[in-house]
Amino acid sequence: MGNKTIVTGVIGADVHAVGNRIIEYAFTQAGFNVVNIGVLASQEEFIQAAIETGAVAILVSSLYGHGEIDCRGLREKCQEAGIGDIILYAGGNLVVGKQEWEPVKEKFLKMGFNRVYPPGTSPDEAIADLKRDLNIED
Amino acid sequence: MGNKTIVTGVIGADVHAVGNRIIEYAFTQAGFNVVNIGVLASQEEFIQAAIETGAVAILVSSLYGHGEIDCRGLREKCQEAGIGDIILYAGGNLVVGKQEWEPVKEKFLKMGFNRVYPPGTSPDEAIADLKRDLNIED
Amino acid sequence: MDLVNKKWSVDKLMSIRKEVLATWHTGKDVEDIEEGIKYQKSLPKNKIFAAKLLEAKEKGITLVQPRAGVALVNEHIALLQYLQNEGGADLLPSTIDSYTRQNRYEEAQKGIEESIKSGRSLLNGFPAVNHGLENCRRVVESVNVPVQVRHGTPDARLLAEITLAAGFTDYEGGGISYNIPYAKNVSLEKTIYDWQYVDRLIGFYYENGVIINREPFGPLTGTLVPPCISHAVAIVEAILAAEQGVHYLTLGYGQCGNLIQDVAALQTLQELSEEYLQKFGYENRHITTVFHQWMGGFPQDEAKAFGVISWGAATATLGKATKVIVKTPHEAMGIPTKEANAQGLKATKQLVNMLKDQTIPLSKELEEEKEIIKKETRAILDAIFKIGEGDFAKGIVRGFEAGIIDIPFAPSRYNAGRILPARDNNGAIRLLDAGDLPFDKEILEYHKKKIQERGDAEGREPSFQMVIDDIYAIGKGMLVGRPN
Amino acid sequence: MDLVNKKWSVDKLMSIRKEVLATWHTGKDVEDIEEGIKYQKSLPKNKIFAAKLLEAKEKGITLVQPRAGVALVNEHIALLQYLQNEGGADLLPSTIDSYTRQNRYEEAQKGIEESIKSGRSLLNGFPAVNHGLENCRRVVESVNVPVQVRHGTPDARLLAEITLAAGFTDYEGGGISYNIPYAKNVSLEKTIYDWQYVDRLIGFYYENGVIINREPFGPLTGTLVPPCISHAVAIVEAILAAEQGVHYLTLGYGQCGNLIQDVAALQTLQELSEEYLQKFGYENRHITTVFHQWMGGFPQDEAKAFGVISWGAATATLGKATKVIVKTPHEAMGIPTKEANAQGLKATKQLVNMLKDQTIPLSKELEEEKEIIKKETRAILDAIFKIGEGDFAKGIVRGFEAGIIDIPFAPSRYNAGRILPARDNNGAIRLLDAGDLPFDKEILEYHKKKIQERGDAEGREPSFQMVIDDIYAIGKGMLVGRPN
Repeated sequence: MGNKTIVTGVIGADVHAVGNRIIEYAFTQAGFNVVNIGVLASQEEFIQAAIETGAVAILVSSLYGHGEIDCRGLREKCQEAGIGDIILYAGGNLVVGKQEWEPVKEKFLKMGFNRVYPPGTSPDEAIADLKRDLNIED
Repeated sequence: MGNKTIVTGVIGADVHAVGNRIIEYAFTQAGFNVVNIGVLASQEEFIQAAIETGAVAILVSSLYGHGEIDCRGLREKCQEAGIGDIILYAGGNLVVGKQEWEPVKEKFLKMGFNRVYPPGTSPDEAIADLKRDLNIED
Repeated sequence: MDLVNKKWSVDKLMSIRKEVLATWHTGKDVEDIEEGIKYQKSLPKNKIFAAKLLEAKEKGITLVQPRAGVALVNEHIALLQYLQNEGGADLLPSTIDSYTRQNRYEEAQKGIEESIKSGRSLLNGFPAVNHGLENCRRVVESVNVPVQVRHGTPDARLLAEITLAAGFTDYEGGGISYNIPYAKNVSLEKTIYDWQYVDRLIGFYYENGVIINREPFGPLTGTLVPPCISHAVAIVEAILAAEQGVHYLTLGYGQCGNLIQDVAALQTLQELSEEYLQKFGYENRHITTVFHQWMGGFPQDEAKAFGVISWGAATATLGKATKVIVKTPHEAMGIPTKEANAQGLKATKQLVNMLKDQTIPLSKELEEEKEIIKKETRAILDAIFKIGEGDFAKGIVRGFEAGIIDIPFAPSRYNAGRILPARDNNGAIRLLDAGDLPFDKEILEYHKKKIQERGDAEGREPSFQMVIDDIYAIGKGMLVGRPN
Repeated sequence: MDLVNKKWSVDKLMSIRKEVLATWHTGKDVEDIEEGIKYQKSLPKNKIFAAKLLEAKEKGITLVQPRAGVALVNEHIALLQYLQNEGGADLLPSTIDSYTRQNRYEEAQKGIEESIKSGRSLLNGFPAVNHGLENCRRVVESVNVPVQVRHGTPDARLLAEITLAAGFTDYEGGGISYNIPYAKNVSLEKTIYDWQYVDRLIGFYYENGVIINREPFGPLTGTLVPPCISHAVAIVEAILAAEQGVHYLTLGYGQCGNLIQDVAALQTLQELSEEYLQKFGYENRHITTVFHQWMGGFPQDEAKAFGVISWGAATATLGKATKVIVKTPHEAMGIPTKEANAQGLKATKQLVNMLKDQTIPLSKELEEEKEIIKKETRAILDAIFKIGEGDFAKGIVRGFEAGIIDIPFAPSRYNAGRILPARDNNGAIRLLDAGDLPFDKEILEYHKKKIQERGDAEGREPSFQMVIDDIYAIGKGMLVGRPN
């Protein structure tokens, strides 16, 4: 049984706390050690928390539509900070207004995220994916 | 105290009975002898009822917007039937759709109606007018 | 004719049937009644109105149904598909045009031809008789939910023959509810007799394994109708239908606007109808209810109209109506566009979904309201039974003559028109003048007290002015017409 | 700072006042507080918020109020006039932009300049501080109804100084309700202290004959907030305000969606707040209530949005809220056009008028709901009082630390975030996990039973999945998130 510490938070100038609480609760219930840095979190705060706690994954939420701008460069900053291989997930209302999902997903994968989730995804799905990515058995 | 018999009805292919019942009740309460020929009434039915009962006034209602067509020629028909001097009132939604009231009123006065009432008029107003036109004291 | 509430023989049905089918040329396509029965039996369960209604009743949910009909078949199908797919209608109608309602098929034909020429519907509904069997079947086959015939036809026999053979599984109307509020000079004997035909036809289908649901028209004149009046008419029509072999009935009620009275009315409609059908020996009958959103005048403004529609949707759901008939934000302007029709459905559906887990709990006030509606309705029904010497068909004809059943503001000269309804201080509909309704002193005192309470609150003596004010109130967005 | 719930001296107010007015240049225009008082006294009665609210409360009617604010003065005035004349708003707001809420007046200034250049509002509200005294007076003078400041500002002292001197007669917010749901790192001591200033300022106006109404922000995070939580916060803020001399208060509650719970919440909010103000010696206080239409996610579809708006309007009216804050059919899309804003008002007004003569009668269920809300709220308030050693200011700070008051889904790190709300089988909000709320066994058992009922109905064990389902349910038009 490996390291199950993960960092989660809502990036940028976003104060939407509901989904953030759901993620914290669901991942904790699933056996993860969740470091929740809450809303209004900067890229630097995510990385610092991951380094301090030795986390294996960062889960970024964005609900207010500016996720693309807020997430850009996160993988590169992780590399500079020496945690270039950390697992990065993103999910929520990542772009302004209604858009096709596939191009949005492609954009975030290219930005270096390992997985990307559309609005309305159940935390269960991300939990199952993370367990798979970390080779954790149920 | 003179003759207080009046004929009322809804002219044309109109089945709106609510206002018709209100008029019958209100004029009866006010001491008139109301001959109500109901909905779906033709010009001929109005005139025949007036002759048969020796009525002093005919009150024509129209709620479905075709009042102008339905009422045209009523005064002339009354003259032909020998009751050319009978008092004629008209009221209701007399024309299709929203229109300025004054031109509508002028049109009906020119057609030989003694008084014309817009939608939403209280029966009290017509009762007071009719008493005045018939020189009836309260 | 000697009108009695007695089940027709199949011979009588079949003998009159020949005359009925001969009244328009499309009648000959349905001559073989077995073929219609066979077609009905081939329908999948999702097209069977009664099945969907009973499932909803069991689940405690409320289904939504629009009104809709246009002149041409393809356009009518497109309209229904839109209301199903975009509006989310659980049940669909085919609203029939006015010419067909008057059996004026020649004029309906002209309407069809002119609609083809002009490229828009010149009829205010779907002329099912003229289109005939195969076209009607195309309508049924083009959607995934049950379809009902909604009309207003005093003599609806040929229409029933064609639409039932075509796979419509619900039929609105009745000998009272499609006469007194819709006609002036047609006798009740005639319309009740003609509706015995329709009910017997549905009974015949039932005996051959086909379930057609029947729905008496609940709201009547739609203007200040006290629940006891519409309940009495609905239950008499249910009894007349049940006698002819109808087993599945949806009884209707039009929103009055006071929540407690509306919920009490929906609950008592279910309870009383079951009680009376059982009492008179009609076993194994299945009753569901339909709530009609506000049938009175509507605001011109669409936002305000949405408010009225939504309140009807909420009341239907809280009162656990099996289905709700939906108005549209264009109600004040006439026939709605398909978009406006779907909007009414969507607003309604939103509330039906949001409120499906809630009811109005029993309170002293709700109990009192239910009790008074039951007392009044029983008084009327029992008096009708008595005056008919034990026959509801004779009783309802004599009852209207005597004014012991009396529909406010009805155009028919077969209606006494002596009762006067007005709202009480909470907006519930009471009687300012009970006319010749067979009410005991206690009931009459109750109404008097309720109207007096309002008079006291308004500082005026109860009078006909209140009735006038209540009718005018609606145009001002109010329920109770208060003096200024 | 040593935070205590004790009325500030005028000297303390005036000494801090100098610093506050110096934080932006428009502060100097209101230095002469007597001039502001004189201006307030010159206002006609129809501009006085408290007077209009108390009149409505006495008549038993519900007033309607929109949210609205744009960057420039003339455009803001045109917007308010439109909502007054076309929408029929009884009360008007000036919703303040996000920069002003963060006291970032430089950025608000840029927003104003760019809005002038681009010809459209680039701010999401009205930057009242930047526009200053005279411009704010132009707003008040351009309409015929009272105007309230609505915002979300943790440090709202300068905003209060300018808008009150300018004739706004109602002020929303509070040291708890504008902190915990809106901020992450701002301490409660700081915001409560800053709001003591605002309340003391209003107290000073009162001592000089001017009535300013105060409205704590009721809905908090707007997501599954149990009534006891928002009631406890509202009553603590009312006590803190009353201590500083505030005499007129409107306490708020955000629609949960279950009619009985919402009506019980509105009634108990009035009853409990009067009880606690009296108990702690605040005499001659006047409490009215505000009901917020659905604060959760809205349907994208406008017809469905009208359904949600209308249900909020109906609930507010049946629950006898003094006023209702109105949503718009554009809610899901962001800031509404003025037309959409007026549409929300019109739909709401239609129902407020139609239902004004009705209430929800007392039933066993309503009584039970009221009792449980009262028990829970008293338990929280009494524990706060105790942990504060008899001081509500100290108590609320320590209470949040200890989790004996805990707001679900709040972003602030000063909030424990240990409770988990979920809907019961009828859609009422209960607690799946009561965290450290100071509830006795009886209350805890009640919640457990209610959640278990739902679990039984859904055939699953109560779990966090229910919370998730309830939050997702709203997007599907449902209130209770059922498993498929």
